[in-house]
Amino acid sequence: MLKFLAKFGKLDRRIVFALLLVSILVPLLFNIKPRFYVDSATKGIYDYVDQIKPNGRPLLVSFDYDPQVAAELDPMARAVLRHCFARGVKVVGMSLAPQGDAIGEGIITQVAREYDKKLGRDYCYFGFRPGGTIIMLQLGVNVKKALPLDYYQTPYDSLPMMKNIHNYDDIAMVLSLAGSTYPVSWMIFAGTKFGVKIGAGQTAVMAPDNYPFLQTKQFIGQLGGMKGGAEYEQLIVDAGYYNTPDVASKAMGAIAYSHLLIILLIILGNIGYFISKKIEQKK
Amino acid sequence: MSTNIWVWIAALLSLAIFSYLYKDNPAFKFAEHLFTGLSVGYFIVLYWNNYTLPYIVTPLKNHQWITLIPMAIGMMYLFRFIPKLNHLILIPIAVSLGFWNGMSIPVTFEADVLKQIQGTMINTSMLSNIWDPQKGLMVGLLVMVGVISTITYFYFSREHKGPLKVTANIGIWFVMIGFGATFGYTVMARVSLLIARMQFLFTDWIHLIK
Amino acid sequence: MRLKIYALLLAMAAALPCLAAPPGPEATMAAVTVAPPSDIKAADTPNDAGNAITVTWQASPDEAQKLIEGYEVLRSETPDGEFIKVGYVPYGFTSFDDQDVPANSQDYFYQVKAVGRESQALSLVSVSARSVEQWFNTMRINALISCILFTMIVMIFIGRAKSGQSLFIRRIAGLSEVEEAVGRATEMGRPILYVPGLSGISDVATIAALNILGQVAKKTAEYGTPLLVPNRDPVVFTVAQEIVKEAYNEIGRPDAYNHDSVFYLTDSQMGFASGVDGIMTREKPATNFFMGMFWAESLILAETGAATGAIQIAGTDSISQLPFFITACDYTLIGEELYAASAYLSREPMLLGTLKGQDWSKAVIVMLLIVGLAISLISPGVRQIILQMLKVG
Amino acid sequence: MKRQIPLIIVLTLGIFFFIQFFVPSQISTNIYQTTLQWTIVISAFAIVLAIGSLVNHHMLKIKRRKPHWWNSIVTLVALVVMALLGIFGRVKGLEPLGNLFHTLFLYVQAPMDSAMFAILAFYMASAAYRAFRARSQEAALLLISGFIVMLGVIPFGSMLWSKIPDIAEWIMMVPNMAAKRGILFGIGLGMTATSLKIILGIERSWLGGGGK
Repeated sequence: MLKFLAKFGKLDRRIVFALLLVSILVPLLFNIKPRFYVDSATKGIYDYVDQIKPNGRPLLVSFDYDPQVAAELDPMARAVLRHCFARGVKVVGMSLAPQGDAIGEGIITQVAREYDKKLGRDYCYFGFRPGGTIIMLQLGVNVKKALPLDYYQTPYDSLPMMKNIHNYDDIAMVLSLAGSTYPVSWMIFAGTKFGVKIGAGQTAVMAPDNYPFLQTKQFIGQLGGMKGGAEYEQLIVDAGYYNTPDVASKAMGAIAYSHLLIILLIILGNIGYFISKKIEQKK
Repeated sequence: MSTNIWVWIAALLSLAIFSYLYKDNPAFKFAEHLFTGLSVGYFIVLYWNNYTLPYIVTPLKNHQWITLIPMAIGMMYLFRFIPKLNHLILIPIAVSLGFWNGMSIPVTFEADVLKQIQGTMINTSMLSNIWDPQKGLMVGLLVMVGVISTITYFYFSREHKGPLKVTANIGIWFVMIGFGATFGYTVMARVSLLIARMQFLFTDWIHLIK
Repeated sequence: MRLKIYALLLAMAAALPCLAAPPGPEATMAAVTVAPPSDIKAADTPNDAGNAITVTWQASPDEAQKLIEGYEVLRSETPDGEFIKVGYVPYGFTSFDDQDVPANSQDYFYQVKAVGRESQALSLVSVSARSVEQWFNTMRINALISCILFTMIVMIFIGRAKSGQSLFIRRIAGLSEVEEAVGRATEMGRPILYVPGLSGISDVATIAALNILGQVAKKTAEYGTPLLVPNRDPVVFTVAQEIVKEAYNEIGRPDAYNHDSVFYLTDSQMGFASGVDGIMTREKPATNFFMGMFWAESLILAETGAATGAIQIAGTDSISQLPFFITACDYTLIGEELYAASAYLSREPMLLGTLKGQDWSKAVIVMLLIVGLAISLISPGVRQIILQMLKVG
Repeated sequence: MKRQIPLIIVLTLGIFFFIQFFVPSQISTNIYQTTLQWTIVISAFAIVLAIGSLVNHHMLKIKRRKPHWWNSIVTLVALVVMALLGIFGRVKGLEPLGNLFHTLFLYVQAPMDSAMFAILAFYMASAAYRAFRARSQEAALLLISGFIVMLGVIPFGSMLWSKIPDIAEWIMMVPNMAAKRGILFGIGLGMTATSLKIILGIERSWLGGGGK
């Protein structure tokens, strides 16, 4: 018996891999959804977006992420855009990540269609702008310089909603969605330098880094990973801005069970470890 | 089953990558090399469209000859191939080093040091509600202890013994708690990505998930 | 200023419900003409390149009755000349930055028009204002002072180091193992893998990583151990190649330097990870160094390395990735330790001097925190003063 | 001399752009903007070296018939094809090439990218299983906080005990944040010092030879 338990101390990594796969596939295939609760960082963004004046200063959404993290960030992007469009808040979209270019276009047009919003009047999309921090800084000096042409090669001046938008003072908030440190750069180069409100949408891995900045209010809020997305979906559904929960909420089932598995593995691992230590001591 | 050949290619390549989890194998080797090649090709295109064209070709077309200066500096990279002038490669390097280091000093100092000192200071609202688990005075003090002890861990120019040893250890405890939390919090992110791949394989490729 | 506006914004948010309320007595009042905003002030916008004038005013008294929709800001070159509209702000705001005025050129006069539902009301003309470019951003005075202080502290200790004063540095786990790690690789006849992070040269962490690479390369040159340095950033790649080559020259083994040992892999993060995975499983390096800036790929690299049984020494200032290096690597340099590494390895007095300077600055910070704590417990007033001192633009 | 010029450049540029941060005036902002653009132009040339090194690296493998040399052919072919498709795909009349470029990206490169990233989930599990052992005081703390947070993000946590999510968030917000802030201070100072050392020419390993 003890010897058997001791084995759990040293499972082959491949077995661990296999178990994880099962723990994810089963809930996905049988579609199990749990309930979850909203944390304050998510609420921070939601509440701020919820008080932006309709048809007032636009929200700048920067799709600073690559396909590999799209799974986590797409849902939150959709949720926030739905929130804005449902409330009649204008949106300016752009991307600092080369591969974010197409991602942003896909999402923003899809959601805009849901609420039949007009390009150029209710929202704009400028696509990928090379230079990262360079662009963040230019936006503070001259938005038109930083975004001369939109994604569809329309010149800045022929976009009705962009007139009277000169710099960060004319933007309600910058929401940077990224799997990297882009939001922090936004915070430093746009927030610290020009004093615009910054919101972060981060992969769950990056999110914890930003707690210091959340507490100092350098970020007004943050959406962390699939959970953040799911929470925002829940919020807009509860508020009646959107009808049904989306992909993020679905994925939470698989997430729950895989976590459970890892927790069990850790427990078993420690049991095994201590038993084998005892056995050695006997010898 | 999908009838789109491209979906099949995507699926098989994904599996080739996953196969590495079992062990290194020809399929993975192929995928890996294909991946490297394609991604470099892709980035050549990106650099071409987003750097070379707008920042070099267009200005020159518009007779903005000033662009020749950075070009000349950039060219010096290519002296790598001329042994006699090899050392000139240090000049473009020096330019980027000088620029980035210069501008990073005040910005870093402001964001990583000053702002953080402000954030660590006890604020008056804390005095009103002492035991609040989020922003009470006690929490403020705890954060203060954590921050200070962590800082002492990074004290290099003195042997960690005596009181310094104690504080440094407390610091490490905070650090470990922090890291554990981050790790635990991150599992979700990674699993989410795997879920997305599974959704692709079992929705777009083999239609199993509705 | 901005704070004030924000406060007003919040006030508006709070006021929104009454907006929604059914038309009460106000509705009838709406017929009467609204009162204009009062006390119009125009002045150069501070701390800018001098192409803006800030106009401020006292809100029209009718705003309270929700009769005002917003304010039009008008500009003229003469007090009695023709005023043209230069901007509009919704009610709740009492200031506007006129962004398109030439710097240091001429005086302008402003009027603010309160726009009501049915009527409008024009204010008196402001005193003249001229936009001037500033040569110092007063919001940043604190940053400047603290940077200078820090530089001075560092300089003092560099000076001391120059004068030959010996400086102690505590043992840093991971760096003290570099020597033996290289030795081990040599005995096993296996190469050493050094990844200088995935970020560009603009990242100070990368620069630190390159400094360490210089030291490691010298050791591999001495032992004649093959070195593999895959790169993701083109500029970093060229620098890394220089550093390694020079290190071999300095040790006097230019013959041992293999031009192909420092190479560019790909710019794609995951492409890079898969490539390095391949190298680790096929070349079987005895020691892996992961130094500099890393993102998600950190655990991919570290776990593969752990599976191949290599000794792994990591170091990064990316707080989000440290946990993974800690769990999967034998030694991990945490944050500042990465920046201390090149001093630690080279033992160059001047580098050690800067390290001493950093330590003293840390001491200052700790002092500041403790004093700040003590004071804010005694009197919040003084605390405000301290926060002012720390205020940043 | 060979070393002096770069050092002077670093010193002057470094000091200039340090000061620039504090000077909002017209010309200072203009100079700033131009230099930003220049750095882009300059780095564009390093890319030539990088690509050169990559091609050379694989050419050698093929020439010397190193093990798995045929894979190098795959890399080179993929590189050339992708680059040509992308660049000529923009030319009028050659749009089909452009479309193929996008298809290759979407169905060949992107999937491998995401798959590679998804592998992380498995590594998280194995790493947690291997490293989360109460071997020492520190390891135990790592284990416990990780454990609680993992419980906190999933509903089972609150089923077990309604307080767990709050505790998890508290760990993230209080001790975790304290530690990160402490580390941040160190990083801030370390970065600034490193930048200083480079600007003042104390740290010269980038010049090679550690400045000697």
